[in-house]
Amino acid sequence: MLLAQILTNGVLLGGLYGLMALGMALVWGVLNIVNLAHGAMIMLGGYAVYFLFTGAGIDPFLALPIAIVGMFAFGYLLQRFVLNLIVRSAMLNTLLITFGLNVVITYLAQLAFSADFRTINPSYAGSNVVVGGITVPLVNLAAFVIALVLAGAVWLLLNKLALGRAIRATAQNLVAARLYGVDPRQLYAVTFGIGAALAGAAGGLYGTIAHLTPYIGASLTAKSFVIAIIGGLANPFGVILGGIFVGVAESLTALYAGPTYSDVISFGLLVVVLIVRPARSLRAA
Amino acid sequence: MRHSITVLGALTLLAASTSLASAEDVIKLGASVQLTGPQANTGRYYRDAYQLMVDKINEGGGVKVGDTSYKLELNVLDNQSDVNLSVRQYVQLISADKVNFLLGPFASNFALNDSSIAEKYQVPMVQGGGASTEIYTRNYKYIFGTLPPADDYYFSTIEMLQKLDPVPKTVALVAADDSFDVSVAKGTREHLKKAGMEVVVDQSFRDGAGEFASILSQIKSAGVDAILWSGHETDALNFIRQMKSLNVDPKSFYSFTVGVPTSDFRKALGSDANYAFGMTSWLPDESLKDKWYGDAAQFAKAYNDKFGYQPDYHAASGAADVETFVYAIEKAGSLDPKAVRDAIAQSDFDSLYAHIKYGDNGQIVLPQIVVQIQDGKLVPVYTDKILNQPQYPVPAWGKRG
Amino acid sequence: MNAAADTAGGTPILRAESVTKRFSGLVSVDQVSFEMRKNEILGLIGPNGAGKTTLVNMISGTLRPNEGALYFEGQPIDALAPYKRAHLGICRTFQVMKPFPGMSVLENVTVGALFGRDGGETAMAKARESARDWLDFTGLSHRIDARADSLGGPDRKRLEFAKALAMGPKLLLLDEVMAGLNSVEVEEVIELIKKMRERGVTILVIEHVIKAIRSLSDRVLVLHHGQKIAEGDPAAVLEDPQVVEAYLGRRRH
Amino acid sequence: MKSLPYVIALVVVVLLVFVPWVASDVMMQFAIDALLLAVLAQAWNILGGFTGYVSFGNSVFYGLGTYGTAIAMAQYQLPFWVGLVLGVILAVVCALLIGFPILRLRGPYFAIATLGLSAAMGAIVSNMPIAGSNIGLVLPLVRADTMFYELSLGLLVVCTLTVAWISRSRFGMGLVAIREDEDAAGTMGVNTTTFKITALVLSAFFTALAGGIHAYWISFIDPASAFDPTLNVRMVIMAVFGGPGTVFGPLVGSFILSTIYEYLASSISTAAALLFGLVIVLAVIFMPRGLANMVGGVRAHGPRFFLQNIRENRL
Repeated sequence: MLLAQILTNGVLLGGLYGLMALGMALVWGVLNIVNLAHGAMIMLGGYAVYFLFTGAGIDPFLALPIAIVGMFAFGYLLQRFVLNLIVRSAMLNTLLITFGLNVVITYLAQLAFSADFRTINPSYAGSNVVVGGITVPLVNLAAFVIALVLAGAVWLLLNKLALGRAIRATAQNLVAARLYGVDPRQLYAVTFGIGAALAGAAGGLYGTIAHLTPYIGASLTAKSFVIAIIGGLANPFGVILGGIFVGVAESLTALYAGPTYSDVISFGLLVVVLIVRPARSLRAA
Repeated sequence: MRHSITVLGALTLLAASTSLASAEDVIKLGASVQLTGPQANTGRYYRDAYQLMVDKINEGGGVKVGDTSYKLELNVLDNQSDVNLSVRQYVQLISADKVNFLLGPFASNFALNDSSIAEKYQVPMVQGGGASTEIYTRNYKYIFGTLPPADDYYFSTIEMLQKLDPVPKTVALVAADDSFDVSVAKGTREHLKKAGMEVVVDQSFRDGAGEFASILSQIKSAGVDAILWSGHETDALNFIRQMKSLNVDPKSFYSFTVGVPTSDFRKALGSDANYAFGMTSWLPDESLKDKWYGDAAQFAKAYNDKFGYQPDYHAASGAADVETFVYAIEKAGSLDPKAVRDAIAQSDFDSLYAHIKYGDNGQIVLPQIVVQIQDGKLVPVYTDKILNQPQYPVPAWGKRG
Repeated sequence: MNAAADTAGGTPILRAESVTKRFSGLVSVDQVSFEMRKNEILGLIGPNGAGKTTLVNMISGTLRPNEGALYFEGQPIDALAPYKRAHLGICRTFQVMKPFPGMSVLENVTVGALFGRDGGETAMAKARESARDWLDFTGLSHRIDARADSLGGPDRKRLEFAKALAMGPKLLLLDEVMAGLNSVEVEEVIELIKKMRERGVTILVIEHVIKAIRSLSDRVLVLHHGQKIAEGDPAAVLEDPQVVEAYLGRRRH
Repeated sequence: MKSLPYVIALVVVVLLVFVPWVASDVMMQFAIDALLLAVLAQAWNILGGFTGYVSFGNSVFYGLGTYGTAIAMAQYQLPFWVGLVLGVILAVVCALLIGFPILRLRGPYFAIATLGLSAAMGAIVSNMPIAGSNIGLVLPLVRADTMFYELSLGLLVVCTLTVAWISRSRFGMGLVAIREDEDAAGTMGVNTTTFKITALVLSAFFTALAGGIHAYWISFIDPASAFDPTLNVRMVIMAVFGGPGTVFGPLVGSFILSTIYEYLASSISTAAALLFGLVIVLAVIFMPRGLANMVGGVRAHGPRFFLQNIRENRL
């Protein structure tokens, strides 16, 4: 029973992890930008929902779409007017510039929101249902479902819409995008915007489950990075699956080896996965 | 390579800009505090408490050394929650800004590093931000502290539990893996053993991980009577939220080393904070008499009026650090670091924080006051006797109003 | 041709014994056996996807065969890493030209001289010297300081040759070096290959330009669907109906 | 003409040797920190700059150097130099052990694996009593900033000379060939495995020494500070800012960033982080190939160089 409970915890949490990583994987896969400010954007999304909830009294789950739109605009502008200036330079530069952006966003967030801890705490925040002896937190369940829905939406977008095909073509080849009659500058900005929007959604859900400070970004970036790698950059559901994998691995190590080892095990596992499956690049020749 | 010459130029500029001549009738206190970065939330208590206390003392005529009276001047730098930077800033405070004495940063690991600088330069540091025993076991002579030892944080709580009905028999001990919380856990284990309570779940977690579902599930399946938790505030926040969402109900009691006394914590959790036990070395109580503020309650009011948030023990401890210097300087009758250091060691006075008297190792010994959040209010329940009736046993999550 | 003289004696420089390579079920190279004699030019032809490049990859060591064995100067080489094969004197060009983009032309060729046969030249100065010589030889000395990725098509091929030659190869594997060149440039390359052979190098040429194969090769080997379907004198092989079928059959699409 | 930077460097080094006799304590404190950071950036450069393998695992070597010194000095009362040697041995052995498996990974896969190692190492050390577990180790306190300064300076000089040698050696050509195209390098006879591992070991060697010196100087270490991943990010940032794969780039890059950071932190204190972030953003936009490239570029093209960069790299 304990094991079942812990697996449930891991899977539910993993869904949210996957959503966090989804935006990063999309931006990375399509634009070849490893966005170190991704966690900071998750943080911004969290604050957006927080203020919509506490300030305007909008239910967090209704505030989520608003935050998504807002973060899309933010991401769009950031890519259009800043990141587009450097996208063709070395990949390390994307690390560098997004690191800088992370510092700037985090600082401005502290200025605007103060370092106070916040939680998005609607009346139903801690409620749960018990199914066959297993406690299922409702908000986590909702987050999990939303993660799946958004992953599905991204999948539909990429595979069924002309815009999505253009985005995928861009991932292969910049010139190809022009064949779809889309201005690549727009396309890049839209893609980054979608990445930011997904981060925003993840942030809003994260705030209802955990806590917000301007500084939560760094560790969330690291987590997203790992999951994006494990899940692969191509398929949205793969990323969610990667999140679940990490979530479950963390929960199980916390149970069997003690939580202090969870990093050792989850990263150790990751290293083993990477080495055993010496990825695509070795086939390049 | 031409650029390293520019660097040298910039360095000289830097050195020139930071070395200001010190005026004669001023005593400079210096501190490097977390004003930005992950620890800024608690760091601000120190900056604000130092400032408030210094202003008040200056209003009251400053510090008298022999016939001259000195004004206090405060120099607070922002270490951006970066330990290496804070070490450099303390060197800067001592050698370039020529401060006379040092106030501390927040957090044990900062205090551990920064106190080495105080010791190296033999400038007394009184700090109210680090409680880890390690700070005081190095035989340093120039470091004093106003937070009580980490090992004893749960002492009064366990004493209280034995007087309640029913007395908890099984306990889950959950502690972060940083030096402070490891000390707390170690001390708590011993106190529990003496009290005859059995630790059935003993888990440490990665500091800042924020993820407790596995531990909580274990606690739930072990069915413990009480949870004793030690860590940092954000983790405490997450722990409570996850307790609720996973329906984890210890039979009678759960308590946290941090968080419960701070207003920010109660604000973030709302009604979910109710029933949580915690501890503080200080409460804004009228019984704590003070030379400058009259008593702790008036200090708390002045603090809240000026900064817009409630002080907690961090702030009071910081204020007491400033007072320590004033008493010691006046007693030593000089600004000589060695003389003042010796006078600090002899400190024996009442402050808004507590009665200040340092042990041989430089650390103060204070009982922790057990507190509980009852209907959104912080209520002191126990020191060495019951102060207010605790809401005990704690009701299950499902049975709250 | 002096090929006949050399083929007469000694062990073959390269021998492939029933080499097979599969990619997730798909057979790319199927039971191919052949030999190369010292100093001959062997033309390797076949339609796209016939497994030519895979075969070259197995000889140069970037891929390992699933079955069969490869021998270089009588020694088995299948267990050797690519760099060790380079040290033995096996050297290749890539179908997609692969200069080191961030390096200058001279540096590119210097790498070849530094690491080629027998581990290459250890002294930087000497390696540079020999790199210059090879750039002269391939007619690229006017672009010596240019960044490799700034070169145009024909110059890139020259660079690729210079790199390969600087390694001091015994066996040179040329993977479609003429693709995308106009007929004048093709002529130049043919001359270059002939010059190399005069220096004692054994050469395997993968090529679609049949004219070039005809004028260069001592012998021709044809792959189709991974299998060897013909081998021998160029004129005879190129008229083999099976070859024409395979080749033209594909070409008609 | 080519030796000019080296002449200037020599003069600067000679001048720097005498800094402790004129500098204030604050400057010494800053200088030691900056020198050690420069060593870290330069050591990272050996692997990251030359082979293109972006390591986030150098903090592992730093931490091992730190702990080697601390364990020797705090637990066994051995002299400082023994500690340094112990730290170096630990780091080099670690580099050899992890090198074989993880250097088979390419690009981001390598980066993530190294990131994982540094996270894991911190957790492992926190559970080792000999390393002081989570609490850390306290080293004997000495007030010998001049010694620490000269040691750090010496280490930086040796490290930079090593990089200078690499940049003009067969070894270095092999490394760069690996960076530019690893498969092609292999078929051209570069023993890629040996070369990469040698680069990793060299990188580990210097990183561990810097860690050891820092440990004794700061006199207290714990897992969080020894295996700090942000330190690794800083190594990367400094090297990339200066110009990876060059001899002086990482050095100059780290000095300039350290100076800016320090200046901002001590003068305008609270907005320091903000400006630091902006500097990095602007630097990437206007000089994407690093400082080293900018120096040449501005000399050749004047201010147009910056616009040219934008034109080249924007969409």
